[in-house]
Amino acid sequence: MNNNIEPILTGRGLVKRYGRVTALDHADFDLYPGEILAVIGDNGAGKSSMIKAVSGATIPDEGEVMLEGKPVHFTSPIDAREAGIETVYQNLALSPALSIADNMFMGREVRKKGFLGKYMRMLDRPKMEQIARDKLSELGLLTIQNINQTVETLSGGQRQGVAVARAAAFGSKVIILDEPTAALGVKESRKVLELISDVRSRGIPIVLISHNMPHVFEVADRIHIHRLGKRLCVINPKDYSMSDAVAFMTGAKEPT
Amino acid sequence: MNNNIEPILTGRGLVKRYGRVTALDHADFDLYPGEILAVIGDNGAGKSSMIKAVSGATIPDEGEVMLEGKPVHFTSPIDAREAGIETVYQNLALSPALSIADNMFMGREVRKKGFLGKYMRMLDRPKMEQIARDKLSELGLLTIQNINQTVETLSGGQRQGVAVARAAAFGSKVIILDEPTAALGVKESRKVLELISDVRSRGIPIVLISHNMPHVFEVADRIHIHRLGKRLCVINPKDYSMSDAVAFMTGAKEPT
Amino acid sequence: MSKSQQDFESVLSDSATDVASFSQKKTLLDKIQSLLHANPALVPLIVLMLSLLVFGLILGEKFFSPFSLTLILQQVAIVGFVGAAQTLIIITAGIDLSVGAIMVLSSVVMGQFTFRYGLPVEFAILCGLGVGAICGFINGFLVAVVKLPPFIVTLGMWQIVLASNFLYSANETIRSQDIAEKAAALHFFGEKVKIGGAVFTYGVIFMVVLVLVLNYILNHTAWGRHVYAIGDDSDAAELSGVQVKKTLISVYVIAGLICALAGWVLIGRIGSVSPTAGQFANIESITAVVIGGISLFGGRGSIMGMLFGALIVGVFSLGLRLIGTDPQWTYMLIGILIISAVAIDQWIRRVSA
Amino acid sequence: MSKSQQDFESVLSDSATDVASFSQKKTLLDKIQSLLHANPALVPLIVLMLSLLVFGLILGEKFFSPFSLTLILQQVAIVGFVGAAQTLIIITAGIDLSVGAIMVLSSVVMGQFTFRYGLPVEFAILCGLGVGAICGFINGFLVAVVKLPPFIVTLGMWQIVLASNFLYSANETIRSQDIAEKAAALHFFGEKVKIGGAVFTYGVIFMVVLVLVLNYILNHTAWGRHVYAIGDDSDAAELSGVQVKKTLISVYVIAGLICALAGWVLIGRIGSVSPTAGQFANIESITAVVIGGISLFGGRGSIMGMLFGALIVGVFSLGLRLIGTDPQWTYMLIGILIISAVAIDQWIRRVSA
Amino acid sequence: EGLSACLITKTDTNPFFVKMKEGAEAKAKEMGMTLKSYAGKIDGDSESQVAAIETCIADGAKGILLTPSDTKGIVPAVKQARDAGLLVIALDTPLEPIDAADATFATDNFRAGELIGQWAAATLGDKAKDAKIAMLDLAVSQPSVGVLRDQGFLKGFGIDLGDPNKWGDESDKRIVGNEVTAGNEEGGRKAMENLLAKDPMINVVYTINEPAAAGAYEALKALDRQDDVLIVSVDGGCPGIANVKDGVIGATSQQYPLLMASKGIEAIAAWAKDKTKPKNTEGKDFFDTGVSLVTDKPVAGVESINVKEGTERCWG
Ligand SMILES: Nc1ncnc2c1ncn2[C@@H]1O[C@H](COP(=O)(O)OP(=O)(O)OP(=O)(O)O)[C@@H](O)[C@H]1O
Ligand SMILES: Nc1ncnc2c1ncn2[C@@H]1O[C@H](COP(=O)(O)OP(=O)(O)OP(=O)(O)O)[C@@H](O)[C@H]1O
Ligand SMILES: O[C@@H]1[C@H](O)[C@H](O)CO[C@H]1O
Ligand SMILES: [Mg+2]
Ligand SMILES: [Mg+2]
Repeated sequence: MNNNIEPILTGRGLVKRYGRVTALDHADFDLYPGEILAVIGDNGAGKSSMIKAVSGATIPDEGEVMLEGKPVHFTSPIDAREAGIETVYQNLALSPALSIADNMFMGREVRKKGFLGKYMRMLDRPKMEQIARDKLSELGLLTIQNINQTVETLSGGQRQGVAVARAAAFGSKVIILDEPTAALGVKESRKVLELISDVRSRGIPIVLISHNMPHVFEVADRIHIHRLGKRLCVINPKDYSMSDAVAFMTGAKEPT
Repeated sequence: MNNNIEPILTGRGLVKRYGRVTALDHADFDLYPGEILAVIGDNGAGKSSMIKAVSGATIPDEGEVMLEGKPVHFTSPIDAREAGIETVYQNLALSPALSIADNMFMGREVRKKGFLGKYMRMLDRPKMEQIARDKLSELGLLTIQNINQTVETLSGGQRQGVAVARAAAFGSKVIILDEPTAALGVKESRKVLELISDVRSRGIPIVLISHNMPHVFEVADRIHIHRLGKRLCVINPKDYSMSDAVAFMTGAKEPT
Repeated sequence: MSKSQQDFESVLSDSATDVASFSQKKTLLDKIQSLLHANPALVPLIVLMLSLLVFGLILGEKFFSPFSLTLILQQVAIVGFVGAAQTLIIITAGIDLSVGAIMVLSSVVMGQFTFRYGLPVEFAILCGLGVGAICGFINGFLVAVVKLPPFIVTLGMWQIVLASNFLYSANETIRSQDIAEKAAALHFFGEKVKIGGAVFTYGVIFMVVLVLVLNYILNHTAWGRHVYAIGDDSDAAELSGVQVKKTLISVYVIAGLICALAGWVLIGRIGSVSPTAGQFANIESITAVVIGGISLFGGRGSIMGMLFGALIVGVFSLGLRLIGTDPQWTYMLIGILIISAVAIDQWIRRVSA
Repeated sequence: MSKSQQDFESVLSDSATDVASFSQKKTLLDKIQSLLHANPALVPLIVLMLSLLVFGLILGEKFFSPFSLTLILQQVAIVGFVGAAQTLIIITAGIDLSVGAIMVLSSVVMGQFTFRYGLPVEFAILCGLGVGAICGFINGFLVAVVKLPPFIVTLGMWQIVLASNFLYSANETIRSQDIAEKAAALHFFGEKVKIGGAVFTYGVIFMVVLVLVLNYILNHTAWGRHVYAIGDDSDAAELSGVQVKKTLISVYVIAGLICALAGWVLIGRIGSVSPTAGQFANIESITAVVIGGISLFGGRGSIMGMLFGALIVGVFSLGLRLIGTDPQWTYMLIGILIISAVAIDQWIRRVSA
Repeated sequence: EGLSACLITKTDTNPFFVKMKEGAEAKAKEMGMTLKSYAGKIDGDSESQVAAIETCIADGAKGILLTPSDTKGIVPAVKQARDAGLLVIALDTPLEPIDAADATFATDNFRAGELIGQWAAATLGDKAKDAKIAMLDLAVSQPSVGVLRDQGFLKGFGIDLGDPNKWGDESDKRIVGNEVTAGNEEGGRKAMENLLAKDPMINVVYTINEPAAAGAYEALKALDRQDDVLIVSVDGGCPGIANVKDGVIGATSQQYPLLMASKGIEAIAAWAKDKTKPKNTEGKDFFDTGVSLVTDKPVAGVESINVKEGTERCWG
């Protein structure tokens, strides 16, 4: 879509090596405002590595990341978050022994007003719990009985929901989801897809990594095809079939 | 299928509680010779718990497991393996720091012939490596350069392949696969589905847990629908549509 | 933007919303189990009360006197301090074998800076605290930045700091009387408040206050939650926005500082500055932490538990001494207590809240 | 059985088969790194050679004599034994703080059974070995079956076994002269083979043989591979068919047995049976393991590395003693060595083989 | 001319041994010898001492001065050294048997205890018969120094010893209890506290050495009992004598580690020259380096020196 407007998040010539493996080999990346960009590719193609490089979870060996046209140098996920980029990593990144509320506000805790908050740095638990409850019920994904339940007591699907809800609640500029439905059932996957559409309708662009072609073709505005550590091409799902996409990403066909 | 012949693996009234959660609530289970039985259900429905109970990975609180009509009491996965049941668990169960060959033969190592093997209990490394190589190339799933590579150096898809190959290589009576394609790409998933058909054509029945309805309807002979800790119904994919299956498993419709 | 969803999903709008059933029957044991699960410091508290009771019954007034009971507090004060430092580290899934060495080196620095170089005692104390913080920083740097396992880092630092201590102090003890005369501030934590037969030293009072403050910080501030999150899963914490390196280093620095404070308190307790003190502080503090129900895997447990754990050991030690058993029986009992404590803890964990 | 696959998959038959590219440029450093990665015992071996060389250059003949070099072996024999036990446990991702206590209790049992009860010395030795195995079994049972953390189990057992040792022995040393006279078998491992100036005790020879045998077992038998697999990921090992409980218990029992053997060797080395011996065996064995490049997280490392690690410490200790430095400098150096060893190890690990 | 000797102490952290080492070094320098010093990690660490003896043999030393941690256990290593032609002299703590060493230069530890026992009994006078005595010993392993001083004290005080080879088996009601201190301040304080909890009316405290005495004093001070309790000790280190002066310790038996060390060095030099071995003190099976009771409150019938004199002769 809109090729005449500026991309919001850009990666250029990203390189990342792990020992002798080159996970990213001069990869490029562009996300435009308001769009859902799907990223697809074989296992080990380097999708997660790219996402980590643009969200500060790893520092690329080479290459440049730009947010709204300005170069940024994230050295931790916190930097990226502060810049408005929220990521749900493939491995979730929740602390099992902490409560749902604690997890949702990790790193951006809300303090009490006045003396207690300012000098005693006391957390405003009731407020955080209230917000967490609102966000989760807004999401409709969860039938969680107690917001103070520890995450380890949740099922895989529920955990996934908490992670997605956290990103949706706090992402102001970009939301990145790395295989958010991989372990989910049919019903739960559907909820996540609905959530993605919701978020996009709030005007926030989303990056969705997925191996599920029907899902990708259902929600994506553009599809970034990753192969052997780099961006092979970007296609419009209206112009190409799933077969084409799969053929490109597996090397069965060359994009023209 | 064949309702007049005896099931090969049966579970009756299986109960498993974790603290206050009842993961299995008097679940039943039947696998018939030569068939592919798909098990579907929401996240947390108790599919993995059931599989663990019939394969010795957990001991059910109540209920009975029968293999070829005879009650069995597996107290560890080893018991089940010795009885010919191979399982690929949802969390893979490979040892990252050990080699592919070591992993494939874990717990059933081959010893050298003669004195060295008998009294020195020396492993026959070359032989195990040879077999592992054969199995993996038979599978065609892997382009592994070195059979002595450690598993931690493999991508997620490659690891999945090793686990499936191990089960396929050694399963003599039953092979159970718990979401073998969840993290796999399109190409890799296809390889696994092909492998499943291959194995079945050797006459070995397979249990396949999956959230991917098209896959399930493609390969399954019967579909076991699990809901709220028990078997809700078993359907024949030829008689029902995917919509029906999804409606049953999510509680949108009652099976008749 | 509803493009075609796969058709089998159309039925989802009717799907049920009930969740997996929970079995309702709860035996008394189940209830106890979940109560204890929710309050990790409760078990050590109960054990503490029981042991007080038992020794009280056996020994009567000799044990159940204000004097004896506050004596236990005094004997436990140092372990309480060092145990507080140890707790912070263990909650991050670390372990600190160098706590005792840091404590002693700090106390030696406080003493020698005053007596060898004639510096003002307040400044010498600050230097001692600084040395503790620096040792903590080195530990923290090696753990958080170089990413070495805490066990090994602190095993190495233990030897290094202890050797520095002996080399620097030249094994000289500074006498209590000289301190009282020229540098009374070093004895500050030895000052006492008497209420009837009960004797509270400032060291004891300060130790209890420190534990309460840390308890507040760990539970009611963002930093505290981050410390738990790091111990729980440090990669997850990093990805969800915790500044893992900074927080970890701060934990080790604070722990070093607390050990240095313990060094100051130590001077108050033994009167003199002795480079040979505190040899078992690492094992004793780990013991208190473990008996207090804090998980060595990190992320779980309450610092109050550590205090109760230290007190349990104190009660047993004094109680058994008063009964007059061979001190070896005390060690054996503490060994059994350690194993039982985790066994009980393990049982409690088995509940899903 | 090809029912309809989703149509977009039809193209897969043409898909490429190449794998992710590997960057080909390899610096010399990269090569060294991967060489060391493939041979975990190489680093400690190199450090050992270098330290021998350096001390040889400084001290000349005094150090580089057959007598001195074999003396190092003798001084390292006990640590080598206990370190072998420690290695087995650490490879399973455990740790054993009770090794020294088990060693001493076993030696005391061997001595007291002979002298106090007048049992035949061979039988007493068997009893001593039995006691070691039983202690190991208790550790193993608590770790494998009750599923308590090894650190805590062995921390508790350390205290329990040591206290039993003192209570049972009544702190009595059995004198060397008495042993030589009435129970010479207890001195078996102290017997010497002299070749020129070189002095090998049976204990030294046996220690080297034990390490070689264990090295074989760990690398070339199924049991050995299972031990590594358990340390790597014990849940995975269980699910892939390793009898985790049995194997773990067997590891602890064998470790206990080796410690008991070490107790026998200890009698040969120090001549007498002393209940206060071996106080530092746990720390020293862990140090040897760590310097030997064995991961405290389990699953990685070679028992040969442990032997080199122990020898490195032995070389440094003797070398520095011969130079006449203050012993505290030795401790400091060992501390630095420990931290450096893991730092190097960490660097080597960073390569993907 | 290139003669070398070894000094092996129990630890290198106890001031007693630190001073002993300084004395030996000074004497060695004076005589043109090189001295290398070794020590155990803690009191009771015999293996380090064995390793040190072996090092001395490898080093070609002429002789070894040893304060053994494990008096019976180390005998084989000593024998090995003597077989290799080294002169081995036990300092401070005799080996068991005492003739396992070529010579022993030590305080008569039993006598040291006896002096403070007699002084305490005489100071209490009539009250001695219902004294309440705390015994602060060294270690549960009952090393010979500790037993000798403890039993000497009890004998001097007029208490029946039971087996004189071990402490703790006495039945006299005046003894409140025995506690161990590891010979340092921390242990001294805790041991004293435990005994005070047992019986707050304790009025005589025997301590194994002066650091333990200093710790005990702190415990008494916490109860404001410091002025009505008699503390006696052994050592005569300068901080200890200062404590006698300050009234912390009532009396202490002073020993002379520097003398032990310098005599030892001289003996090794003599041995290296012409294989002469040192002689024992008349009527004793060791060379007695002497002991003096130091107190400013002398009592009739017990010979003592005052603090001033004690300070002149103190060692660190
Ligand atoms: N931390 C790491 N250490 C070593 N190698 C890594 C690491 N992370 C990724 N790799 C390697 O980099 C390559 C790309 O991995 P990446 O996870 O980015 O792939 P992906 O496209 O996300 O695959 P998938 O679809 O399986 O998630 C793989 O070969 C992988 O093994
Ligand atoms: N080890 C365990 N401890 C506590 N609860 C558990 C454990 N294993 C499973 N459960 C709980 O049992 C229920 C059933 O889990 P199970 O893993 O069998 O579901 P599933 O059908 O396999 O789900 P999914 O599709 O997400 O894999 C869940 O509520 C889960 O949280
Ligand atoms: O004689 C010495 C000193 O008294 C020292 O204080 C403790 O150890 C003893 O051996
Ligand atoms: Mg990925
Ligand atoms: Mg499952």
